Amino acid sequence: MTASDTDPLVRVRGLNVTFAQKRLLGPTRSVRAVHDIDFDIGRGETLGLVGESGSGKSTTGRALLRLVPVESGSVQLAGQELTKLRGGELRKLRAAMQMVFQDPYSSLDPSTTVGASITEPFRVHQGLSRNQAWPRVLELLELVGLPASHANRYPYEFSGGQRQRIAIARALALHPKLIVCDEAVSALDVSTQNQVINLLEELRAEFELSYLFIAHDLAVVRHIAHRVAVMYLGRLVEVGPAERVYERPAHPYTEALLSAIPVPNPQRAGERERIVLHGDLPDPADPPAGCPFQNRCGYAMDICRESMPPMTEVADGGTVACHLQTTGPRLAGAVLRDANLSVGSGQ
Amino acid sequence: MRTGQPNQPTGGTASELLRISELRVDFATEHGWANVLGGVSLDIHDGEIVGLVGESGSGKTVTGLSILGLVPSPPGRTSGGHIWLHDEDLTEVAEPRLRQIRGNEISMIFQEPMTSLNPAFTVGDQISETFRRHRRASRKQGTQRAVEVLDLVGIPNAATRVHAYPHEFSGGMRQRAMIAMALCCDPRLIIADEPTTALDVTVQSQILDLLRSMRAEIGTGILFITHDLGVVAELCDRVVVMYGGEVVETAPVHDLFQLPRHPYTEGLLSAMPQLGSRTAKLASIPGHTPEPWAMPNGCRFGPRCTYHQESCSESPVALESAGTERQARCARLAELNLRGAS
Amino acid sequence: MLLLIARRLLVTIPLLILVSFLIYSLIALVPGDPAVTLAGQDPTPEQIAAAREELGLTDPFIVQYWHWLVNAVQLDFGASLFNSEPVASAIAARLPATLSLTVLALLIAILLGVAAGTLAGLRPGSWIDRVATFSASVGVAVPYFWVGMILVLLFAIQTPLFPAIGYVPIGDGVLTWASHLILPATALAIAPAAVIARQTRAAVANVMTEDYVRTAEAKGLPRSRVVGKHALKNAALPVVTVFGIEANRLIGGTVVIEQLFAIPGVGQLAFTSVFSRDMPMVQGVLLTTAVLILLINLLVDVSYGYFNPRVRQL
Amino acid sequence: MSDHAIEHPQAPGLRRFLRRFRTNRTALVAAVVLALVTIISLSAPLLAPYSLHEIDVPNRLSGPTPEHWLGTDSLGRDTLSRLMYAGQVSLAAAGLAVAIAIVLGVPLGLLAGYRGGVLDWLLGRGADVLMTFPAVVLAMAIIAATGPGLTNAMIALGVVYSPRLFRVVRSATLSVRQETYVEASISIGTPALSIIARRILPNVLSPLLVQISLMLAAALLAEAALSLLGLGVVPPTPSWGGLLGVGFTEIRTTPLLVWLPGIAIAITTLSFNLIGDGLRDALGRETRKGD
Repeated sequence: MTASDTDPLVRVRGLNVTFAQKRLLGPTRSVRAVHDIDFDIGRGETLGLVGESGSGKSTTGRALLRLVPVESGSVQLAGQELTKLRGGELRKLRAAMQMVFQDPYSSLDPSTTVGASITEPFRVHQGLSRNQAWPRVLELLELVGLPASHANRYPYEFSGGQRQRIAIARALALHPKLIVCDEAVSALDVSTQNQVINLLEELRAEFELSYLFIAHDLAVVRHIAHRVAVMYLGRLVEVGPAERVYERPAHPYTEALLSAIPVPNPQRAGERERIVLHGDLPDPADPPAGCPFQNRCGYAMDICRESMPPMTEVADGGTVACHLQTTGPRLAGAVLRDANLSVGSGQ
Repeated sequence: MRTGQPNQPTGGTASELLRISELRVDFATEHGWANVLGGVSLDIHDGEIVGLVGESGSGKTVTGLSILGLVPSPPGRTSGGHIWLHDEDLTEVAEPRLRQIRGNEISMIFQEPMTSLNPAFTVGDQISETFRRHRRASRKQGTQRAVEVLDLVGIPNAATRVHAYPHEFSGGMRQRAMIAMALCCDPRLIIADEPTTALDVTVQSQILDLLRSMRAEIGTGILFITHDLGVVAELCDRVVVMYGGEVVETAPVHDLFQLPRHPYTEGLLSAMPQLGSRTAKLASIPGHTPEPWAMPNGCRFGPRCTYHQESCSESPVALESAGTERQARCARLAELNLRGAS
Repeated sequence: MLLLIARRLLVTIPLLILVSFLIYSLIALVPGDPAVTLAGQDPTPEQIAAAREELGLTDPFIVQYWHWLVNAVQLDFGASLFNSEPVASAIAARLPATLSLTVLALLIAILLGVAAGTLAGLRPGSWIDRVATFSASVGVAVPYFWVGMILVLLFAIQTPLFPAIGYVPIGDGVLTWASHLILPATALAIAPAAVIARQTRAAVANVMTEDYVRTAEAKGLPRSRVVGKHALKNAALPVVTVFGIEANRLIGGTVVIEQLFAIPGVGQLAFTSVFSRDMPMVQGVLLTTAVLILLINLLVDVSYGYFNPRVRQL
Repeated sequence: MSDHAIEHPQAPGLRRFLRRFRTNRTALVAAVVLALVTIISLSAPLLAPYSLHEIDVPNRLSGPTPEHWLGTDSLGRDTLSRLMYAGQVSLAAAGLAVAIAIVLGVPLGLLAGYRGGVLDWLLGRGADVLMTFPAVVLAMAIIAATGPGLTNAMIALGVVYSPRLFRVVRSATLSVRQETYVEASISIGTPALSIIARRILPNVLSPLLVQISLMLAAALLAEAALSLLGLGVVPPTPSWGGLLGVGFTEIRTTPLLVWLPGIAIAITTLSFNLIGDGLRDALGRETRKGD
């Protein structure tokens, strides 16, 4: 991790994003997709953002880039407030932040060659014509490991992994400081996934990039992230150094998520203890009172149903929002879990 | 809430349920006939969970669909081989008999619970329909059975949920409903084609739990098609690894992970993301899976193989015995010492 | 379901009001001063003013519209400028003929179109498909009024099977009624049948590749049930949509067809009133047409609720 | 791919489109037929054996003769010549109507689809209102108010058709707008107008062209219907619909006068429709290639 500056590159405080679902009859439903989120991303750092589908992680990434309207809160990139920018200023700033999307099949315009797609940032921000930008397009393709001769091909001529490389090339064009990778590898086969992750890692080192790496696959995040943030129902429940979060999760939800990951070793898979969460993610429009995880949590206490736990420091790094860390006993493992077993065990 | 689940090998009663031998399937493409399955052989025993693993394009889904004669034709055609359900060859039986077997003796669960249920009918109707068809049951009995199986797969308030439409279910519940549908006629074999790939990990672990308990309670055999070796490690008794339309290795799950005998298996194992640590560089298998119309000569994995020799590309490699209960398709089987999972 | 109908009605009524405003606004397009026209030959300014007063033209436009609307809601659309016949009764007298023609034509179109389209869609690329697709292409392209003329030529003049012109109310015998309508209804039905066939073909072919059809196959259902239940109900949605559009166009076609076959219907009334620029009559006919079409659209929307349960709760 | 191609970026899309359209034999034949019809109609003054109003009284309603290959009408005018001149009028009229529909419908559709909001809502309701009426009926009503005449009729028709293009463009825009590649362009910082021109329009073009082609066919039919009723062209100017109307009065004696203009209309509309289908196939997306 490099921290040449003491200030983080990205500083998010109190971020809220609300979507309104208009209906013809009856009241408008509003869903708070992102709820009071704080986090930082250092220079050259990768922050992994994990959670289940519907947890708001993708919306968070889009809100950083102002691709969805921010309801309230502050997002700063290198000290500059983004939420107040308008029109041309916003567009200018977008050169410094780029995004790589999940679906390698729809993130490239099917009606245009990939070379032309990569030209777009040069055209928009540097006013280059296609011919002027072309040498740099070819350079970029080679940088991401594709032959320059492929520039005149159409997206449908590439495999998923190759398309994702093209998307990365386009994102790199203007030397951004931050790249938001939104499930950038989840549509790929494991082996291809690893190649793309390796590429991202090399590029980060070479260009001092920062990543917000959004993924639902915790094992993949483990390989790329320096720090990890866990989201549940629009809220951040835990943030911390990857090492600590994976070894000693402080939030019951993180613990459950980790235990749900299949272990690729039948020996250890058999030995390990698994926590099976019951029920589904609640309706985001109608979250439970108190802690959002309370109705699926094996440790839930009375206070959890009454108030949202505040973010508190975890002893060995990071923060967590859980009453166990403030009023209750620390989440230490077996003792407490066994005590609760009688409450929820249905198996 | 939590389960410590060893993979119980189904000892003793292991009688053969399904045997596929030398199954060949071709697809018509713009490049002519392409060989998608090049002689696939595998067997499943009663109450056994067999994992069928491979990357996209390896032919694992086509294998699953072939068993029930569901490979779309055109463009597909079966050009050889047999599928024995006990002493009946499914490649030979007439369509009406096949329709008796589907959903009754062998049923199937698909990858996308969102699109695999018909949005225009209630979940209960779709389950009871299967039961009515195979058991000549009344509408009332069908609904009753639907409630029973929905309850069995852990859908709360099954008696009311039976009247809900698929869009009123979450992704995980829909997959449960699909499993309920597959179970409603007590099949001997369930073919599950990537049933958890579209789901979140927490939901995935619920579904895996469910499948395990179904096997324990009902004794159904399961052919579990997946690309995720982690899931295989958690669920399966035996593994069949496919590459380029061929079985390249088959072994009991512990043996496969401990000591792979085919370089492709080794590659897959080393590419598995590990929770352990943030490694410097992730392993990957170079190159791409071959297109079915451009299969390499000799060993189909040859061009991507680190142990490749010229002799590998000369003639097709046979699937050979590689120890007790296991086989591998590698010309250098005897000399290679491959690395297992950490 | 009831909620859905209520909701659709709530959308339809404002639309109908907007439509009526458009209809009334057509008056503004009429060149010249209607008061001058009404006041007769070489009017004095006083006569014109009196005529203006009589026509209510001194009020602002929106007030004039309001008066017209209030009357229209009570089925009073004024009287013909030419023979002073009340517009409402003129329309009422001609509605049965037009409705008979329209309903018969739509029936032919839907039966023909759905049957051909389903057969073709189940076997894309087969000879049935190619014949059906080609016929549909021709069917969409041939002018319906020309088809009408040719039908008259072939089946009324050269081989006199059916009467060439005229209309007999259904009360005078179903057979004579039908024999008078069969040629015009067929002429009207050809194009919609072709469009419905194409859409059905596409929808069926598309639905047959859906995952849930594969699920239905994997359950061991007989083919008839896979197609008849699982495929067709889902394929119906786009078909119902084009049905709405085609019904609209077919109603437009009655104007020409009624003229050709001398059927005393609303279409013929529309033609004569347009030709003589009888604006109250034109407005009445337009409003009737609009109500008819909005009713069809309402039915189409409500049928969505049957075919697609998701619509019911939106 | 040659090195030459590497050094110079290619104009995207067009070549691929031409390659795919060329392989569609039906559409190609239709395009040739349409071109022939258009050329013959436009060169009527050069090709037609008789002038438009030349009357051959002794040979009224003659049927095919060496002098009049396709016979004459009730005034003794040469049918072949009149069909050729009528083609000019009919094609121009259809073109005018569709041009008006494009000018009104396309920009508003792009705007409504891209911007959404109140504007979209208002335009949508306006389209609803216009689309409540059958096109011919509303056009007739406008003619009732403004008076008959081909130009009036076609302006009316263009206005009446514009909501259809509006809807097609709007809904295509809406769906393209949600594509990730548009979001990618936004995240690059590309200005909205540039996104509409370079990302949305090319991807909206295929449904639009298809619709325009089908609409030309529909406009031709509508013009014929209106002229047949005497609300479009004013005699003695011929259009195919007008000829059909006149021919119908002679159907018992000279059915040829009904067959010929009808066939002319049918062939032309069929060509437009088949070209539309061909465009739909040629402009459709390439199928995805598996990993």
